Amino acid sequence: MRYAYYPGCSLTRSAEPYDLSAKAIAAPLGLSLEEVDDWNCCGATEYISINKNAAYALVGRNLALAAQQGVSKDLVAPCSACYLNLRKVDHYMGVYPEIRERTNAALAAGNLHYEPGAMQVRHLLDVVVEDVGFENLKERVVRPLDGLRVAPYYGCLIVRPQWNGGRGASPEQSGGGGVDPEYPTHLDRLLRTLGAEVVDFPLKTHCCGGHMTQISADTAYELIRRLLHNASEYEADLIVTACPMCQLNLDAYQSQVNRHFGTSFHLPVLYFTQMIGLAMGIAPAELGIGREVTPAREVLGRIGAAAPTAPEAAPRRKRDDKALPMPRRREEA
Amino acid sequence: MHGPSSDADFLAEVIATTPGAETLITCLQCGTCGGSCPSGPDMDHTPRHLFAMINAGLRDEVLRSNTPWYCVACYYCMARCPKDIPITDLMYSLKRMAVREKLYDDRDAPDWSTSFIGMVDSYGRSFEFGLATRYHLTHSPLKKVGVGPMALEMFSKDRMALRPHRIKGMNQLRAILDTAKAQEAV
Amino acid sequence: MTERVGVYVCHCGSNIAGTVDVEGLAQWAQANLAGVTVARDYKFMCSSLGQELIEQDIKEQGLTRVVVGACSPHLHEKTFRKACSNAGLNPYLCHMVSLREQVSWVTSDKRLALEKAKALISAGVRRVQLHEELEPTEVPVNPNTLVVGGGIAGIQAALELADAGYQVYLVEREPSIGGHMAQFDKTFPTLDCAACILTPKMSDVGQHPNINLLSYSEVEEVSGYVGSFHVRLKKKARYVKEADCTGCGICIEKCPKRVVDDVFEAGLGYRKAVYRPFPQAIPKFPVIDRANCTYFERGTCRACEKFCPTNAIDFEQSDAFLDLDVGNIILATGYDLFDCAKIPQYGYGRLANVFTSLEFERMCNAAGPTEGKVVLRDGVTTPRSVALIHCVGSRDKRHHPYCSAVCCMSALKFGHLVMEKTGADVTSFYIDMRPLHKNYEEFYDRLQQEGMHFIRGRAAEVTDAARLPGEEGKLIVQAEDTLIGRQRRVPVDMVILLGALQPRADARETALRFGISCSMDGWLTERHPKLDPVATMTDGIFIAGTCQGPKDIPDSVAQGAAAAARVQGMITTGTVMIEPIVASIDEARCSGCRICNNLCPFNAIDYLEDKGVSFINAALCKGCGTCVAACPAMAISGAHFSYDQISAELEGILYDAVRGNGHAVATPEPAAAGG
Amino acid sequence: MDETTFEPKIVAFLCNWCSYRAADLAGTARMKYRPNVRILRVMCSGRVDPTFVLKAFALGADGVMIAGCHPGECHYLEQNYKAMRRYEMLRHTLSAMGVESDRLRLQWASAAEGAQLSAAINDMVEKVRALGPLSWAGNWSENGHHLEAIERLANEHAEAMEVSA
Repeated sequence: MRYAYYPGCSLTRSAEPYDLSAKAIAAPLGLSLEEVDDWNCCGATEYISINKNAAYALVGRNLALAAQQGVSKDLVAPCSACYLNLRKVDHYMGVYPEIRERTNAALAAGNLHYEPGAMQVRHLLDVVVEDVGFENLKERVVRPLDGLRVAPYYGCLIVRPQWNGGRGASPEQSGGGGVDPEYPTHLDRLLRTLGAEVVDFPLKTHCCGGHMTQISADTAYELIRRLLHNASEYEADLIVTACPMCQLNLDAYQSQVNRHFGTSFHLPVLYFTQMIGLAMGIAPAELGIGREVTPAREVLGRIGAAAPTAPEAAPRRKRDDKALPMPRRREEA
Repeated sequence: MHGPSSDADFLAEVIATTPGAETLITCLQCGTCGGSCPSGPDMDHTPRHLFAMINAGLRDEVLRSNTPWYCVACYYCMARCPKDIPITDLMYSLKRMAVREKLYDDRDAPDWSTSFIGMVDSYGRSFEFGLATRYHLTHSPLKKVGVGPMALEMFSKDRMALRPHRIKGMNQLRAILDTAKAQEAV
Repeated sequence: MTERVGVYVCHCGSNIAGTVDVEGLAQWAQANLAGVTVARDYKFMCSSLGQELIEQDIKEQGLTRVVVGACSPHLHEKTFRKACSNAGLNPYLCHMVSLREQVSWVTSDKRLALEKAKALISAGVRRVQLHEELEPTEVPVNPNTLVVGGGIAGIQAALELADAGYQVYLVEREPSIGGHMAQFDKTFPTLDCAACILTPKMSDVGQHPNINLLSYSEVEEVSGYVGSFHVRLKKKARYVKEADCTGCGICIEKCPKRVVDDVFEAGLGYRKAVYRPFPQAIPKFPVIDRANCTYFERGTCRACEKFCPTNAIDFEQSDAFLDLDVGNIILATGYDLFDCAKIPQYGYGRLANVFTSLEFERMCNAAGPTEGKVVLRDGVTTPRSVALIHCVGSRDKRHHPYCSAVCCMSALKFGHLVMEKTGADVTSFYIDMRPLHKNYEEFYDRLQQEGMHFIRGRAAEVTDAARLPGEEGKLIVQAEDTLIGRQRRVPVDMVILLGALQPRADARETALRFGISCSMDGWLTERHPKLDPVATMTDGIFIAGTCQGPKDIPDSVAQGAAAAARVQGMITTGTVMIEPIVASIDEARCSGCRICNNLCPFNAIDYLEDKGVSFINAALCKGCGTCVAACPAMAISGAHFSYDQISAELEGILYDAVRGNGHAVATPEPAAAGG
Repeated sequence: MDETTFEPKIVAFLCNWCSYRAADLAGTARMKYRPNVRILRVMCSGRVDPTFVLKAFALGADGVMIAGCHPGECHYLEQNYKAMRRYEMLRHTLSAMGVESDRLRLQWASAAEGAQLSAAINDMVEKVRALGPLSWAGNWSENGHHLEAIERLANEHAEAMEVSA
């Protein structure tokens, strides 16, 4: 399957391993990611803070280019912030006529035009889950991640707000979008498919601090600490993410956080694409593994080794006659 | 707390500049936003409180509030608001209004955003190193001492570019952005 | 036209006069509308003086037709029709024009309002002159009543009627009556035990000579009309012969199959495959749950049969159908509890110690799964701290926009019970405290004095992710305390979610089956929100209890009694007038094409083979007029909505339209359309 | 009456059970809507004989609205489906006569939907205002003899009914 690919600024350098691993697994999984020619920055959370119309136009150019180059209707972004911005502008242009008109008026200055809905903006994780599917993925697994306890970390922007969810879950769960905005499970299921032991990570959709590392470090450090603390509470060996910003904050600032709080967390943070690559038997170097600031080598060494017996994540329940039945949980789609 | 600065049109103005914010007038004051906000403890007013202040027309106090600048854009408030108020977008609107009217006490956040935009406007891509230098050298470098090692790490792991990448269609992009900014001015 | 029409324009205080120049309108009508003998305006037409004004004119001015421009006919049509008949004029020669709901209340521009009012009045004047004298047909009212739903509202309604000496069929879909109230432990604000006040009423129902209790049964089909409805019931197979069963309960004892009881125990407890929802169940006969019975699954077991001392078990039993004739129907079908798992941030279904209000009711109930002990999901640990979360699914655009009305009081009740039974710390997270009725505010005050904590703020999330010291192993409720404008995290052992009351999952089908309407949400719609809360748009069908909207026990009981009183009124009157608004076929014109025959959903149209024409049974006709519009030969005429009457109304309503274009053309006439 | 702005005249046939009550609700809730719509009550949208619609246009109406209960919520169980079928047939016939499709509207409105009904009315008034006065005669003559049109209507009408039967 062909996809228009929008890597976004981070993946050109600070998150290059994400880009490398994505490309490394794409071919064997039958995905052809074709980069949008001459794409520009999505504006992150900054542009819209200063100038609304320009922020929409900035993203509009990328949508227009992708539509113009016509590789595919699907525009795939591996970066959650890019994904949100692309999707948001496409959505707002569709819903609010004045935004459609103003944005297209601006694009016209560059001889571009975008019809909302022309591109279907999707996150790379959604593409792997929905288009490749767990079955196909399972068949590609040659080196199951046995014995690895991973915390699936979704972050914010692939599940929220409502209109932003990927496909695959019931609208009621997400209030109209795709996946549950509070407790998604598709990354959990993906990692289980790879053979990893997945912890029921309560903070899976909590915030990594975003750009706060630059503006108010203390605020950011506390948010990062919460995640690291909770993940180690659940005795995870490493955290798996689908967002460059989450990876950067949790990985690169981990030592700062340890210094700041006098803690001693050592939790490598890898991208789900790297995990898939490993399970598919691709050489770690090809997946950019080793370029994380908090080294993962030692942890990855445990793959295949006997699984450490960890205490049950959920509060313990005595299995006797007195125990009350648990409510039926909604089936995982 | 109401003062001479009470501005009856403020609410309408905030709604007008925020897509889908008509629902703001139906705010229940339930505090789901304030309760969900990861950086809530650092805000001088919770989002809920800010909305009550907007409703009361406390323009000056609202635009001087640090609340929007502490928004991490996690969209939890928006996903949970029982009245479908686009809270995150409202925070962006308040930032823009504050910047336009130079009403903020702490310059860090606005300047960070402005530096970021500077990069995008001149290269079409963001450029972490340039950004870091441009921002941190002009800006409370002391705060960043601790970050030094981290930056080094990033270099050593080859995760920070030293030269920016300028996109081919820079002129096209400029034309687009200039037109859009002109719209804003109107 | 030789009719003498009287036009009466109501000021409705300033409701109409404030926007419409009522004097001007009356004068204009008098001066410009053909047939108008007298036109007046008056402050309140619906007042006795206003009505007398009409009666007087009819007598003195010899009026033969009356047009009243006032509020919606749905409010006062009856009033003015009565005024006419008082003065000896056939009530159907009176026509109402809605100047309030359709003009003054919805129009700001006074000039345009007057224009519109003129058009509506002129339409009325033209139409009314073609009205025919109609006589409502008087039909007898069958004194038997069907009550659907055996919750407290249905029980109350059934008992009121039965005690008054009338025969009642009480239909309940579950094996026992009692409804939600039977699941509760205590009732607010008096805290008397639900069972203690409910079970006596239940056994009254069971023993009452005038009540025919049909449990484990559902209404399949309803036909007929007010006074004589025909109802088809499905009596689901119990696999227990009620005639032989003594209700000793040995079968239940011996049944080896234990399953989670999702209905009565709200999923918190177990029951057997052959079961009785609770010990005081009425009727006492158990039911074999076919889906879970080992015998039905594998063809072996039959333990219940072996041990039954009276051989009452009958695996061969099958669903039975029952046909009833009743004069009136009371619907008391109740509510469902909101599915709390739809708000994932509260962790229901994931975090063991998050419970729903219904689960907690069962937990507090001495006859419940924990014998009334308040414990965590492990069944043994007593909580030291409990959080109550209000508005779960209520006041939330994503789920139910409305307030569920009872949750605040339930929360206070729960708070009291928790503290009484465990001495635990209780904190309520509320948006607005709404203790609305008699002695409710006092109960709130009492709980404050008893030491319950209140945080004004909708809980943002419930998590087991400890962050601060003291949070380990707890559930943490995070919310903004809006009264101090700060985020708070409250670690507790147990969380109770006060889920919204929502319409029954099958409320729409119910409404359709009984020919009544329901709101967008699915609450059954009353005839008038204030003045006629238990009647529906369909004569002879009444609603009571939570099927009409969220309400507490006192309100449900009041509605049950009110509905019963309405039915008694119908029965004692003995007959009911049926609107003569029905269709009839002119045999001379009918070509026997039979197009109309299958158009009628009430099968009111038969084809008379001998005459070769179709015929309409007036008793079955509900007067929708679809066949009238469909007849290519214009042989069917609809009383009060005839082709000529509606055409005249059209001409009147467009009296001021520019016909330069249209009028040149002969307007389509019946003959032309005949083809 | 000032002629500066064209004020279209729209006739609305409302069913007694849902849409007429929606209009009542709009009134009770004081929801202001354009006064251009003049309401005529029928027991059911199924009563609306296509010839009424034609007649309304012939009498100078610029637009006609037919409003009934939502499908599946008809007080007469299913008669609004008949209304729907007739509406489809009418639209097609009217367009044959050169009457713009925006001039005829079928609107579902439950008794609880006062807001939706008044919104629909405002929307229709503006659409028809934009179209200007119905130049029936003009369109009519261009389309040959009106009697033919009416016969065609009557026949299709009958067929439609048979389909439904």
